Amino acid sequence: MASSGSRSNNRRYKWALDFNYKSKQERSVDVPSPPGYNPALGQVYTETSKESDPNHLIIKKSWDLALGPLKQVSSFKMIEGSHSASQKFVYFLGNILSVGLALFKCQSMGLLPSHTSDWLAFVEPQIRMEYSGGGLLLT
Amino acid sequence: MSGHCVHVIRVISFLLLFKSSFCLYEDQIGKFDWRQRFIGKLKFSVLDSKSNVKKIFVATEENVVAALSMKTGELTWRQVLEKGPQGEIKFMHADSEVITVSGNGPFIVRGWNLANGYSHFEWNSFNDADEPHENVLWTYHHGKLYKVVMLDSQQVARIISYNVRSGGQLAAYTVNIPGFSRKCKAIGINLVCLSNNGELKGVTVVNSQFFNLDVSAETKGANCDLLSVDSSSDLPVLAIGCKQSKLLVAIKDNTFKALSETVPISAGVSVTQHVSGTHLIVLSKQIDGVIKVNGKVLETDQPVEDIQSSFQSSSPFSDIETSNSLCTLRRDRSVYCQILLSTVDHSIIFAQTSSKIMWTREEALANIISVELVDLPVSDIEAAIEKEFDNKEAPVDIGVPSGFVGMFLRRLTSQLLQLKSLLLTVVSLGESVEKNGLEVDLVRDEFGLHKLIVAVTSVGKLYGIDNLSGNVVWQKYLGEMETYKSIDKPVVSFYVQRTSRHLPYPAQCFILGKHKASDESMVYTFNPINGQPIGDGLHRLGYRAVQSLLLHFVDDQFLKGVLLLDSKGGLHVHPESQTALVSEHAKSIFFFTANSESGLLVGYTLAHSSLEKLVASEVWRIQLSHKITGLMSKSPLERVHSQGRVLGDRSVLYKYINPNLVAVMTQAEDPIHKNVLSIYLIDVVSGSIVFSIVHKRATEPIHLVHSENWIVYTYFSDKSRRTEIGALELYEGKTQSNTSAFSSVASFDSPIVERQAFILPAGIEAMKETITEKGITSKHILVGLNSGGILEIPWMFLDPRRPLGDIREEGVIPYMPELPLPAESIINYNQTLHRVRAIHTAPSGLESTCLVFIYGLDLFYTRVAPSKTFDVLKEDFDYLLITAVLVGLSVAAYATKRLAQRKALKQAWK
Amino acid sequence: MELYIVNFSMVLASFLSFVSSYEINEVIGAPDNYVIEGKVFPPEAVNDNSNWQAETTVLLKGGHQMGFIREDGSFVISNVPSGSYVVEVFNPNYMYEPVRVEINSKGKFRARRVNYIQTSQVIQVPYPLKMKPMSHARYFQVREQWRATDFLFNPMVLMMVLPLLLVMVLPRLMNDPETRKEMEQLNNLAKYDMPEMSEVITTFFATGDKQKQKSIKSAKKSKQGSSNN
Amino acid sequence: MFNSVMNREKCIFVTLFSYLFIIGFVQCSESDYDGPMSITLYHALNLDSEPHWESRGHMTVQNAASGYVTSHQSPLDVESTRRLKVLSDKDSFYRLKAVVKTSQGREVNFLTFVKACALVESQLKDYLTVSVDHEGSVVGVSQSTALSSCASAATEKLPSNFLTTVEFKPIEQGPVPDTASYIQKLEREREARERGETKDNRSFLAKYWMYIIPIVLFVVLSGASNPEGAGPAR
Repeated sequence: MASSGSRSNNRRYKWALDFNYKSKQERSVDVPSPPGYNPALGQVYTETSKESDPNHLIIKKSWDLALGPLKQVSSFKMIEGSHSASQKFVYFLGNILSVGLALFKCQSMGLLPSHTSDWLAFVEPQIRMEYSGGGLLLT
Repeated sequence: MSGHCVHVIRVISFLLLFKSSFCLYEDQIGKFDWRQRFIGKLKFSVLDSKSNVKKIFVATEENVVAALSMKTGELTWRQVLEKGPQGEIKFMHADSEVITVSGNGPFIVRGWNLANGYSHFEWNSFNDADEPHENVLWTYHHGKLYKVVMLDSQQVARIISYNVRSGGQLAAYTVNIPGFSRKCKAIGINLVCLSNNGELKGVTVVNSQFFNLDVSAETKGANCDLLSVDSSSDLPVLAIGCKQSKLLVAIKDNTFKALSETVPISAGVSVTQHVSGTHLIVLSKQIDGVIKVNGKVLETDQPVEDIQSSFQSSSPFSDIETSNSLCTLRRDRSVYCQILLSTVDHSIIFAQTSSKIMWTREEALANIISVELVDLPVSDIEAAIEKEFDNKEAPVDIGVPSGFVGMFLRRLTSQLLQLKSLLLTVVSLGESVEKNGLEVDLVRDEFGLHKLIVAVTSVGKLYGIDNLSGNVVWQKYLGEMETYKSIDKPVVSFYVQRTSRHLPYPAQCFILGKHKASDESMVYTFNPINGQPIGDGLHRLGYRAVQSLLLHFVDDQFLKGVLLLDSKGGLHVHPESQTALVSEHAKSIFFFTANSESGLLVGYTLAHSSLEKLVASEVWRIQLSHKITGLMSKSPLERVHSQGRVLGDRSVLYKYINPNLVAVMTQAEDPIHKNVLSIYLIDVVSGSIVFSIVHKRATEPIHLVHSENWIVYTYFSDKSRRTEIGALELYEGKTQSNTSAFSSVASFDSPIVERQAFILPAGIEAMKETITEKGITSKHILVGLNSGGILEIPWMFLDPRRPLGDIREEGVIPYMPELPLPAESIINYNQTLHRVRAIHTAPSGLESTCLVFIYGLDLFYTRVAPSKTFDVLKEDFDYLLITAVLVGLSVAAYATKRLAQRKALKQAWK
Repeated sequence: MELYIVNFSMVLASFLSFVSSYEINEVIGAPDNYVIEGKVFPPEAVNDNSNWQAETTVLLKGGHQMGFIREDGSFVISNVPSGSYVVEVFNPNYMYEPVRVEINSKGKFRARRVNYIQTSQVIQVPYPLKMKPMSHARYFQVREQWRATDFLFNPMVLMMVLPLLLVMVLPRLMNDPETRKEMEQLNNLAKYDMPEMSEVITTFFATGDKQKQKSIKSAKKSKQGSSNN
Repeated sequence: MFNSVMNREKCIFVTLFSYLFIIGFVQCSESDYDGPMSITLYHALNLDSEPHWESRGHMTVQNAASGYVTSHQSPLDVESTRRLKVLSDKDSFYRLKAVVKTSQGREVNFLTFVKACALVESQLKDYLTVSVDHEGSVVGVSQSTALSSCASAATEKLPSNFLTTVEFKPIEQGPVPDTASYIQKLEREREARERGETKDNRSFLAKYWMYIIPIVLFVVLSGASNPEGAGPAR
């Protein structure tokens, strides 16, 4: 988690650099660091400094929102401890319940294609096996 | 009273339903529709010289009395008399008013106003019990109408004179004409008879003076007939027509005077007054499609050079049957004549000598018997594109190299052409008004709404009519061919063998008729776009075909063959080259014939055919016990989109859609039940009677429509004295026995049949269902009413499942026995159509739209959209408004953006 | 053989020149033949030069027999044997109500209104027939005109206008101090709820030893308690 | 009398075993034709276009009115069975001719057919549908088999006897506009409305309480919750 976070930070840093016009830091990457200078520390620093930047916050918040449903899936894995089994079960049950409720509601509203009539439009016409013709005698 | 109220409310709600299904706005008059009015084949005509607005008074074979404008040939007024023998016009005379005698049995004498066709008087003349109805002659002289009844048994003619206006009988006497044959004519004031030994006898009806003439030897014994020529002038002339020629005889001062010259039988002869008591005889004949007119003075035999002229038009003329002329002397003492000609192909031609043809009327169109709407070929540009994708066609243009470069070049050229035409249309938008006068190119439009109506008439003349304008594009008279008869109606087999969608092959149509002179059948294969023959053109078959069938598959030239069953049971395919191909499909082809008189239906299979010879072997036989009066199979073009019907509980009731199902009607005159109408639904492949139903005391008119899984029929109920509509609907059940294929041979359980009957408060002349390309659009039924309107009834109204109680199913309206007749549903609004014979419906390229062509005495073309035009924007769509709204919204969005920016800035400064 | 009298006065009335020769004629008719007489009244709005007489036809038995209109609107249908018939008048532009005419074997006429549903119902109308136009035939739909009220009360427009009002009007209301207070209260309420939710979650996690259902109950209780405060 | 016949959907169901005289009771009670009527059956087992008719059996409708049918069908001999199998293998038609002889002595021929393979498949179990018109004369005889499919071509053994069910299908009575019940319905509706008009004189509240109560509740609750909710905020 942490490593991935730093990587993303790194990316974010580079990305943010372009827009925030922090040209000094940019140059400092190209120029060899003075002895005793740890670039990683500087990164951490810049990150914390950027936390206060409203633009950055907005983007982060948006990402959180966007990742919300995905996180929910992974949260299932995060259930730990002595009661994990029952917790997982309840979590599962809750989800099933909500899906079931949604289905029940849809069914009661007649939104589910559960009748033959719902598939009628897809019924292909029967293929004609014999052809016929003729009529009244022409005199 | 409040019951009535409910009724009214219901009716209103139905009207609303109707309204939603059909709508025509007043400004749409004539936009999609046109009407043409006809009168039929000429029988009597009088050229009126007295009134200031010159007219021609005519009476026709279609029982129509009318006045035509001499200038344009258009109808000034028209009165359509009773249908059939009831209204058959026996005599017409016009001077101060038009007098007609019509009917057969009691004769109806009617007087009509010359100027506007109002009725002046009407009275009846009854025959005595001993008088036959058929051999009655009429003539008019000085306010008196003479009725001459030929009493065959007594060898006398009974002459009764009436006051023409009141019908009061003035005198009655008999004259003895011993030895006369039935060949008699009343000409002027004379009754003239031709005896079998070639003797001409005449008697003046006014004073019974006799006179006779022994006509020349050549007419003696030969099969000659007495033809009246012209009795409008004071010099009545008659002709004795023999095989090839006719001898003209004038009656002057109670004597016959044979003219020296005989004229060809096909020449039109008319006599008019000339200067100083002489008479002009005008002869007109057709030679190589050109009408030649010449005349001479009857008394002196001196030819009149002035009136010698010849007329021709784009299509050749046929032989002349009758002619009527009116000659006048100009100030410079030259003579000119106006001639009204009627030809064997039922055209009426009006011409002026030494001038030109003033107008022609195609009266054969009053007797259309079969119609097809044919797709037009694509335009040159689109043809070029199609060529591009057609690999077989690649090496047509030698100049363009084939392969990658060639393809590219071809694409470029076709797209350039498209661009050019687009530019042209953009440019011509402004000046389209000028272009209207010119003929529109016959090319397919993008919605498939522009088609060609190919009509076959009872006289054997074919027409190609542009469906948008109603103009006759081409015409072709098949003189040698005559129509077949089936249940006393003229019929031909008319098929489209190839549509115009198969470039480079032209579209091809097929007509099966009879040869006039022999017993053989004749076939005419032609290009429906221009009427020109394809292949053999008009040719005799060498056998008499009794039934035909258009095959369902095409050969390598995209041509559908036609199977012909001859009178000896032999089977042929046209073209004959398809024999091997047909035998490949033989197992799936079934064929049936029905004998209307005996009620025998016979089914045949082709299964025993070999590659060389097609054999029809009998496999089933049904013997109905009464005369078959109608037989209706489904339209081969029909497609059914929905295979079932959703019920109230959301389950499906599957339709019983049997393409081989044929509805057969029989009518019996039962002594107890009177006029029993039976309808049999017969599977013509397996020969089983799927369902049958009987109605007692049901009489004509009977009409039937058969489509999808339902049958709608109408009859007049003698018991309740009203027109009733029966509706049958067939269902397979809640499950389909075979979901993928339908086979009639595989046995099945009888379908479930729903039935219901309704009352239509009107008489019915014709009935037809609408048809669309994919069958998604709901079906409507077009009903030709005797009021002259065409009523559009949604099928929903005739649904047999309409419940009497509560509504349980979707889209089902509660049952009401009487169907409403709202004026909004009359698709021809006030364009009254007389004697509607049939309604032809055809799908257009748009799923929503069905093209409708109604024929009878009048022609009417329109299009209907049963479920409204859901696939195109309404023609009153407001492009301006939507553009304005869009522009406005974008401007508003931009402006508010600026405003918001400014506000944000202000906020930041605070 | 039966004799009957046809009065042709109507015919002759239109021909003044022939009034002098006015006569009542005896027509020898086949037995059981009658003449139905009547008059069609023109629509009131008709102008003199319209040709309504020529356009109007009278049909008997659905066109089996016909009557034609004279200039004054009168008509006769001759050769009618005894029986029951529907007389219909058709004009392309006007609707006429049909009438049922019954002639008994003695030649008595009775005219009544047509009712196809209750065929035995008799509502008599005068004979000789007087056919008056019911209404002008409305074959066409009226095109919808654009009207401001229609536009404004269009649900779509309403749906657009209402939010607009809310957006535009609500901020103005906010300027009012009292309403602002109220709004703040509401906001606070919402804010109060927020920690409630988190509290539930914390209690849920904190009370590890307790049974979940209990913890939920307690969370509910605490929630209720907080709201009761 | 006639109507009762027509209203019956299926008239006669008699199962006939060949070589046995079985007299079945027939539901159909009345019909217009009386007196015995005989149906003689011939079948063609040849492959050619022209059928070669061989006798299959005959049945006598003693009196269709009373509904007794007697039948006699000869069993298929070995040769016939073989030929039928050939027909079946060639996917050809088994053709049947029914000669109906009425009590007046009038003879009418009817032809019908089934796929030979379907007949083999259904072990010679077939149905004969006799269609009858309103006067009681036979208009059509059509044969169908118990199984319509020809899925498995190879059938080991065929029974030698036909198992035939005869079904009489009378013509049905056409519908008539249902004016009587419509008028009744109108009458009922009118009465119902008249009653309804007098009855529905309840007060406004009595009629619409179900709409009013929720609204009132909502208003009360939202009004009450506000000060309470605001309390802790201060």
